[in-house]
Amino acid sequence: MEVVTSFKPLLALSVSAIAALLILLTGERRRNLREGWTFAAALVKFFIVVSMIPAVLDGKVIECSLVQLFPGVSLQFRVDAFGLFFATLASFLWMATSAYSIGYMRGLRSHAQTRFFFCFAFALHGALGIAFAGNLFTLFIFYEILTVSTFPLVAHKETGEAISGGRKYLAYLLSGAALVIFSMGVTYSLTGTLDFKSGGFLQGHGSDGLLRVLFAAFILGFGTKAALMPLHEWLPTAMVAPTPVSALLHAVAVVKAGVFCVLRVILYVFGPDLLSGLHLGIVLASFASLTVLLSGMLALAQDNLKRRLAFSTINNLAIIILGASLLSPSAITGGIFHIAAHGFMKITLFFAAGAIYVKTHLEKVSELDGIGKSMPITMASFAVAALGIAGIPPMAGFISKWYLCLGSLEAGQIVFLFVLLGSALLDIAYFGPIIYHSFFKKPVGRQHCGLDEASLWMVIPIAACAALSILFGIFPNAFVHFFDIASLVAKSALGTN
Amino acid sequence: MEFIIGKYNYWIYICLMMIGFYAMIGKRNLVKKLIGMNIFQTSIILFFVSTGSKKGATIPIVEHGARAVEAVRYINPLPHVLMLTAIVVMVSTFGVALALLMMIYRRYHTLEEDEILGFRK
Amino acid sequence: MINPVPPAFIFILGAFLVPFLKGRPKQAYLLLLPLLGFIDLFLLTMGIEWEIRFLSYDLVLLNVDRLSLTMGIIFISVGLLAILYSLRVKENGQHVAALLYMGSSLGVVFSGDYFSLFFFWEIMAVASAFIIWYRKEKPSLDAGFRYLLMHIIGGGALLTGIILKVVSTGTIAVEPLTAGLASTLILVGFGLNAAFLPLHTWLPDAYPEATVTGSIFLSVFTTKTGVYALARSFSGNELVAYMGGAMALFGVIYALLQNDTRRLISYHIISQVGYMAAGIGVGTALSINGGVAHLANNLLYKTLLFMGMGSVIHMTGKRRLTELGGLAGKMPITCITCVIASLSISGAPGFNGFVSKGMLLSSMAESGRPLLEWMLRLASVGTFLSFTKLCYFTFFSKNDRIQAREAPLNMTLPMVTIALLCLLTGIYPGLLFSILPHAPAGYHAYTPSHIIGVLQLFLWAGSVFILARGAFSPHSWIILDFDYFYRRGFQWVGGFFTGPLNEWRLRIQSWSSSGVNHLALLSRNPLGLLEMTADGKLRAYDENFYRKPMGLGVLLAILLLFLYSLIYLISS
Amino acid sequence: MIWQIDLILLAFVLVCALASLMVKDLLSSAVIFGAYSFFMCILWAEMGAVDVAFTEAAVGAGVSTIFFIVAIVKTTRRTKD
Amino acid sequence: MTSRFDDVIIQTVCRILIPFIQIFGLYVIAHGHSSPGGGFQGGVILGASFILLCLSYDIKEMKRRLSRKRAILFSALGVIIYAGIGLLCLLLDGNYLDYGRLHRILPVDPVRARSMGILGIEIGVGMTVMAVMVTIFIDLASEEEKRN
Amino acid sequence: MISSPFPVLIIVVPLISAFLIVIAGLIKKSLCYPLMILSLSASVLSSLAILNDVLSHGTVHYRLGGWPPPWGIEYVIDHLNAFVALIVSAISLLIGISAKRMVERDFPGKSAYVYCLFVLQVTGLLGIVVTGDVFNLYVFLEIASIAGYALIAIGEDGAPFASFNYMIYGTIGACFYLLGVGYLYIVTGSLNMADLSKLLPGLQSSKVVLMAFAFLMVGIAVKMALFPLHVWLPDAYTYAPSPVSALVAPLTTKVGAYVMIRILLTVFPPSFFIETVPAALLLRWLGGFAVLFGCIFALAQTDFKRMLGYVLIAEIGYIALGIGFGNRNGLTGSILHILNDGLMMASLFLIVGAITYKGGPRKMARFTGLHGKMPLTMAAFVVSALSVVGIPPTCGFFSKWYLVLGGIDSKQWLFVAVLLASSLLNAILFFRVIEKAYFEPSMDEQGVDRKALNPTGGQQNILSNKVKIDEAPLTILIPILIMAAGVLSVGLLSGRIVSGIIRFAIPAHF
Amino acid sequence: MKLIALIAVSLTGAILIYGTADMPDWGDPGSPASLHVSPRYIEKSVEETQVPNIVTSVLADYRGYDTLGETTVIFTAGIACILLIRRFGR
Repeated sequence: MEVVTSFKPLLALSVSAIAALLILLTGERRRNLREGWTFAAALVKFFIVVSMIPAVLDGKVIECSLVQLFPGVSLQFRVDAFGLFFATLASFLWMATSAYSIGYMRGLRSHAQTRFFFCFAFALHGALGIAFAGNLFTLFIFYEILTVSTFPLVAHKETGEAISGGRKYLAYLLSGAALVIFSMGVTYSLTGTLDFKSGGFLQGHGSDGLLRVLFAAFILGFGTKAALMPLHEWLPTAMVAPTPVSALLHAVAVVKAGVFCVLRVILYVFGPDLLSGLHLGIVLASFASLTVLLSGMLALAQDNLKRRLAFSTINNLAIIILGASLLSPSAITGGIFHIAAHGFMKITLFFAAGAIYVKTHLEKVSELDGIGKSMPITMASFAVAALGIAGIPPMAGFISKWYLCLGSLEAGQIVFLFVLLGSALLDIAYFGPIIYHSFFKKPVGRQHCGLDEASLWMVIPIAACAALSILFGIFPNAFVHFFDIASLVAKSALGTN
Repeated sequence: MEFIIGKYNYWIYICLMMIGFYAMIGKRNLVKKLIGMNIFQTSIILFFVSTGSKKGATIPIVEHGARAVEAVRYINPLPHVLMLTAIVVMVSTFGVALALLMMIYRRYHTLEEDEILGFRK
Repeated sequence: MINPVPPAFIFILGAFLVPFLKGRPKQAYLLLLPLLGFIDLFLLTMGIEWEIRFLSYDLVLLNVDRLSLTMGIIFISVGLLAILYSLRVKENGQHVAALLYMGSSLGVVFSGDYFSLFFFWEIMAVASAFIIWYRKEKPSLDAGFRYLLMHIIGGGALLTGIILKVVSTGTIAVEPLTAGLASTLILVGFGLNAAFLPLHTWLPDAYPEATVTGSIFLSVFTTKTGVYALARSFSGNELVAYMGGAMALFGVIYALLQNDTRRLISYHIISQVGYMAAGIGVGTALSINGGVAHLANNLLYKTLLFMGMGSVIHMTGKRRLTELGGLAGKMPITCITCVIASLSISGAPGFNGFVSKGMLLSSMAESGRPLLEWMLRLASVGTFLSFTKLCYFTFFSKNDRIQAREAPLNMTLPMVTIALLCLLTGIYPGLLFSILPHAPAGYHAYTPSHIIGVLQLFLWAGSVFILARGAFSPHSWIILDFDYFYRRGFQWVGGFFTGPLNEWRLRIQSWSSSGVNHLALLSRNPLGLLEMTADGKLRAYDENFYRKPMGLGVLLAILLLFLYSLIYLISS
Repeated sequence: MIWQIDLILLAFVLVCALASLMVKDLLSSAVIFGAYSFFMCILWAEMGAVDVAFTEAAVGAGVSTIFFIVAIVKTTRRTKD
Repeated sequence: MTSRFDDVIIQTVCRILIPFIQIFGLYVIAHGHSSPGGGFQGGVILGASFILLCLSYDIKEMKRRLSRKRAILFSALGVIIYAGIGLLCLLLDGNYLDYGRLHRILPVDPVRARSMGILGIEIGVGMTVMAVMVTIFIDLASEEEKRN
Repeated sequence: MISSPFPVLIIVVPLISAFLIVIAGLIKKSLCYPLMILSLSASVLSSLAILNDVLSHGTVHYRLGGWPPPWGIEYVIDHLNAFVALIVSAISLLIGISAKRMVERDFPGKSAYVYCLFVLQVTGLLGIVVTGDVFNLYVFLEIASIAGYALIAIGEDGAPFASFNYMIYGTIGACFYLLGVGYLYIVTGSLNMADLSKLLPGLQSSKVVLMAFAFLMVGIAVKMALFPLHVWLPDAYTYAPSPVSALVAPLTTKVGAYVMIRILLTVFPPSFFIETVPAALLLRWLGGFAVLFGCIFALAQTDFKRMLGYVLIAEIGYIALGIGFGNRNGLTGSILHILNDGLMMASLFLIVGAITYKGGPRKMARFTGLHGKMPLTMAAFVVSALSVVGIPPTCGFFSKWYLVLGGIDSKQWLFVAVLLASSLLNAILFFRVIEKAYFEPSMDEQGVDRKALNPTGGQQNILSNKVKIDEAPLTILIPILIMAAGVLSVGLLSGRIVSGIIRFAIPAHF
Repeated sequence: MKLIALIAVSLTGAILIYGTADMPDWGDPGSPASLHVSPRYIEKSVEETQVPNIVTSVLADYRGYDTLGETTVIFTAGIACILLIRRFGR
């Protein structure tokens, strides 16, 4: 594998950090400039990230090593296919989110917007750092940056509920981080390195029992962020955050970062061979499937729209993990692709929920009857995304579902295929009523006076994301080669090329 | 017997030290505590000086005009030097402690620890 | 030279333009699309085209052979009529959904691999669900939801089957399947669309709930694609054959019991699909021809029936037989076309149903399946009976309370057209034979024995109806179908999810929250536990409480010294 | 260095130490503590540590006793133990 | 000790004694080389002489002789002398406090220079100790009586 | 033997300037502050020079008075020394810079003396660090302590009593140390660390050595406020004036920790405390308890400064824990934590100082809305707090990381768990404060429209009868910011620090 | 408290006394302390510093740095007392 040294990863990272500082310095008085920073940074970042795609598709790895942190581990950015995949997604969606959040925050006349945008940019910094991290330690650094910078976002409303939501968020994530430190320590003391390696580097170190415990610790640690089932509690609670934050939390940065980390651990730390040797893949897959089903069922019961979306997120994250833990090429491809697919679709859903909130201050599913009339574009996008989540073609969700199912058979585990299908069914079951109620049910006690869409700042990102989730379903390799990258990852992780 | 004669000096130092300690623990009066602290410090000096002593040797001042100076003939001067320093430190601490006591008295009008603690409550 | 595109694209892409048009141009545009489709069809050449590389698969979007071409022609032509019929509908969404629906079924028809087949299959399911929902009433919303769920389940089965097949054989090309888990699952998937027996419930549940125009589209595409898919993959499958027989009978029996006009027709769809399935299941050239011919015919007269009933509902607002009657005078065109359709479906000589049923029956006989043959014949009797019932109670029985006028031109025009087509194909079966997948090797529809047999049946059945008219008179019963169990199941499961399961979640959540809260409380003053007063309340932290006399610290120091020395002296 | 004298002096030292702690008047306590220092000083002189003894005489028995007394006069003589 | 001991005998005795005590103190400092004593002991004795002055007269008398400022100055100067000699050695290419190096500026041999250096620092120590003793005493003694 | 004079300049320059400050104070008060800053900068520069020497040439020896080692006093500066010396001098320079406004406002007439004692305190600490002689160490320990007692006692209301308390403990600690030295002297006859380390391996079974070890350990434990001998710490540091607590709190304890490492690693053979006597075990347990105890007590506090005091106890626990693990990673963590904790704690204490300087609250409940009033200070606070919690890339994380590694290497799972749990407790501690400061509107603004809450500060003219709190003066703010930046950059550079300095500070066979 | 103090003190005293067992006897000329470093002071003091009082020579020269520290301690104490007790500006 060819290694290219370049400062691009660093550049991409620093863009958002610099933007954050500029935002802070610009402050409340020059709002347009402040938001301009956000947007410009998002654009610049995206183009830097995209500019790395050709090289990575050629099988090269872009590296940028900064300082050595301790023997064998340095602050290193290493853009491989997987990292680039996540980075592309994150930076892409940041553009959408930044446009959207401008509309949202202004629409609600929110307080402390500077803090909001600052933390937002910083969270993206963290997410990209996670994506580009060349070793577990660097990854963890940015993981924590992400955690901390998201806390003010969750608690943004400054109400009691928001603050306690933020507390819960921190409590869960920091506990998880503690476990990660532990497992990272064990890994380091076993191997003396933390550099990611396709196919893992733990093979041949430590006893089976220790490795199993280690794996459990890793998964529990990163799993908190990925909201794996017994550790998911923070996520619905964190729904008190403003919607762009929820979108960020669920679609782009935080939980995806958790999943990304879990996948890194599975594919690049333990490696498929070791995991299947220890029979751990199947265990994780079982846990993930349990999460998939339970969260789907629970989503059905939620009346708060954002909370329902939250459970849906839990569901989909578990699907991604399930895919990776099946350890077969198609499943991994599908799982990774689902990171992007779900990203686009879920962000659409959240955006739509936010747009509804901004316009009508409605948050409950049962109150949304007939809203499709007044906000047709928003709700159409919602419908597209919701169906995509259920894996209906031509949305991007279908591609991932297909490959995940294929993968579960390749792994010889037909049970998980049924889990996936069951989850698709559940998806329909909890999104379907929203769709048809919003479009076809007559509003009760409330007059919708014609077309009443949110501001263009919000509608355009919504529609764009919905359109993209269709586009990526039809052309999975459009623009940024999501699918190719995903399959490249699977190939290299499984060592088939 | 040999053991006792050989070590009793050390034992006395231990006794003094324990007396000092006892004062510091058991006495409520800050001045008494201070006295205890001083006894404790002097006991250490006693210990050091004891380590320097040498049977059959004389004080560490070289006789005038002595040619070949044999180490056996003079008491080990090093502990003395150390203890001079220690005494100075002791007296310095003591001075500061008295200053502190006066400040405390200025504030609480008592030097009884329990009264001060009660006052603070 | 214009290269043909997959017809599906015309409709699917075309659908997205609809919202931007208004009034007449829109109507023209809507009619233009099927015409374009026709042109496209005529440009098609046999063979595989439009093979595109998608991810790791070679997708065939245009697999043209006689069967698919037949289906394409049928679909587009019926689609054209249906569009014509629904031209007055104002809501863009409905048009979009209908066009998507049409397009995706055409996609299914022309796809040469399972991947794209499934792709279109799912779009079809969702689009059709929207058509149902567009009636915008509570029952239709719920029914549509159930419909969608059923199809997702079916789609899931299909997907599983396809993936199993892909994994085991490595190819995704559509081809006849043999036994095995994969084929079973695919069969279940197709069968659900084709309303195989225990899986048929969505059909009578949803179709009557759709909009008037919507149910026409519905009746055209979903089941027929199912049949088509069966023909592609399962021709000659015994199970399919006998399932077809059973469906034919079952549908008829339930149809007889219905009160709702469109529900009655819906059950008939099951029955008719049963015929086709039987034909395909038998798998000889004749039977397949018969099946496909029946499919085409069925489309015609079933569409016609839905249109007829649709205009009745449209004009009167009533849908139950018990509420209808005496419309023959008020809506003559509708009445006549409906009668023609009824005759066609019953297989009266001279109407198209006669031809295809004849082909089916004789193929059964030829291949030596008397049981099947008799099942179909029996179903045929039922069909006749039920349509007699329908026509009688809708048009001819007395009902003075009803007010109605004839339907508008855009509705009657297609009805008349289709009625004429029914007659045309009935009288000149060659027209039909020319588009069949297999060359019709010397089959003659109008053999005397066949005609006589049919007439005998009719006579017998007709007399039964006249004699026992009372027994056939419509009732507003609730008729138990498998449906009941599914709904109960759904209800129970849904109730479980929203009830106990969620309660558990809430309970767990409240535990965790209270845990966190307690921790937060405790974290404010963890020492409160030590200072808990007698009444069990946490006291506020008081630093003086912990300020012990300094002697204690000294004591600690000396004790530590003691301990250290003790441990060291002992351990060394 | 005669161990008998040594022992007697040590006994004196111990007694003085205890006495200065037991006396219920701080001023007397300070004076006794001065005596303690003085005996200590003699003890060291007896052990041959003349410099230390000199210093202790000047500091312990002298200046610091004066400090002590001054401080006690300026504050209080009262003590509970 | 603001109150006066109006005792003529004590005052007279002290007045006579104090110069002797001070001379003795200086002697102890200077003669530390060959007999017990040195800067520290001498300093304490010097300090004690001032304290005696205070005890026999009053604190103002003492402050007249050795004001607070001057005491502080002395104490600082004493240490500066000490540290300065060390620094001087450093400047003369030696190690810190390497008095042997002083022979470069003193007209003596290195060994003798050491002795001279020791004397120098003893003087410094004496100054500091004296001044500090006086300072502490002044501060302890000039504390106002209990207020309020 | 003439060698570079830097080792001694580290000490002597501030020492002499301390005297000069007093004289300057008599002549012209305004000279004192520049003098102090100059001398502290000089010692920073000298420490840098020394560190450079050590890095390029290995251990630096300096014979004071030119006498060879066992007889004269020798400065032996190896990597550990040089490192700690730089930390101490640099942090004290920063604190020194910030002290100006606070001292001159709170002690207008006494500023010269405060500066003098301040410099003496630093000198004492530096002296402890650079010396290679156990008795010389005691002398400087006392300089530092006495200066510390005095500086603490001039604080607020309860300060003299707290200081007296501290003095009793401090004296016990110092005397125990001295006794330990005496015990060592009686069996070896030497006071030089290098010499002792040559002599001691042969005497390991001697009861005297064991007793000496016990005395030393307890003595140092008192000085570094290791649980359960920390009793003096919270009161003393709470009541001390802000600049003093910012100086004393982070550095004294750290220097104590340094002494412990020095004694355990250099004076005694390292195998002694791990194998011969179960000192490592005791340290582990005490450290573990200290961590938990400190965190739990810190949680109970309402006063921010007092809370920091308890956090400090916990941090000492970390260091003890790291030493107690007795392996390379654990020790690396401990030594790195000396730096990190010094920075963090200095920064935090200084931040409290800045807040109280502006008349702000010390009770955490009244921190509401502070972020709007002192944005930069609070930003620095967040950085330092995150570092205490152990969030990368702040430096606090890295030392914790090494400690965890050490625990894992020695298979002490219980203590690894304690370490991890403590960082959670710390998170509760500090996020509580952050929440207050950032997410709750301040008391006097609660009635005011949210929009008026301007997060960038600057233009807040909310009507209030209270003291208007805004950003502290630059002399305070800049050191705070420098330290916050340090917290971040040290974190990122920790690899360099460990591989370039600390690696050599630990005996090779670990 | 006093009782506990007494017990603790006597226990510690006992163990300390036990700890003295390995010490060289009091006044033993052969103890390490007398043999290792100090002989040089005694033997070379006059020769190297021309100071007959060995204590002075060690104090002010061999270990002169300690004495500098000691003097600083004194100075510190002085300043401390001034700072603590003296009232300024009243």
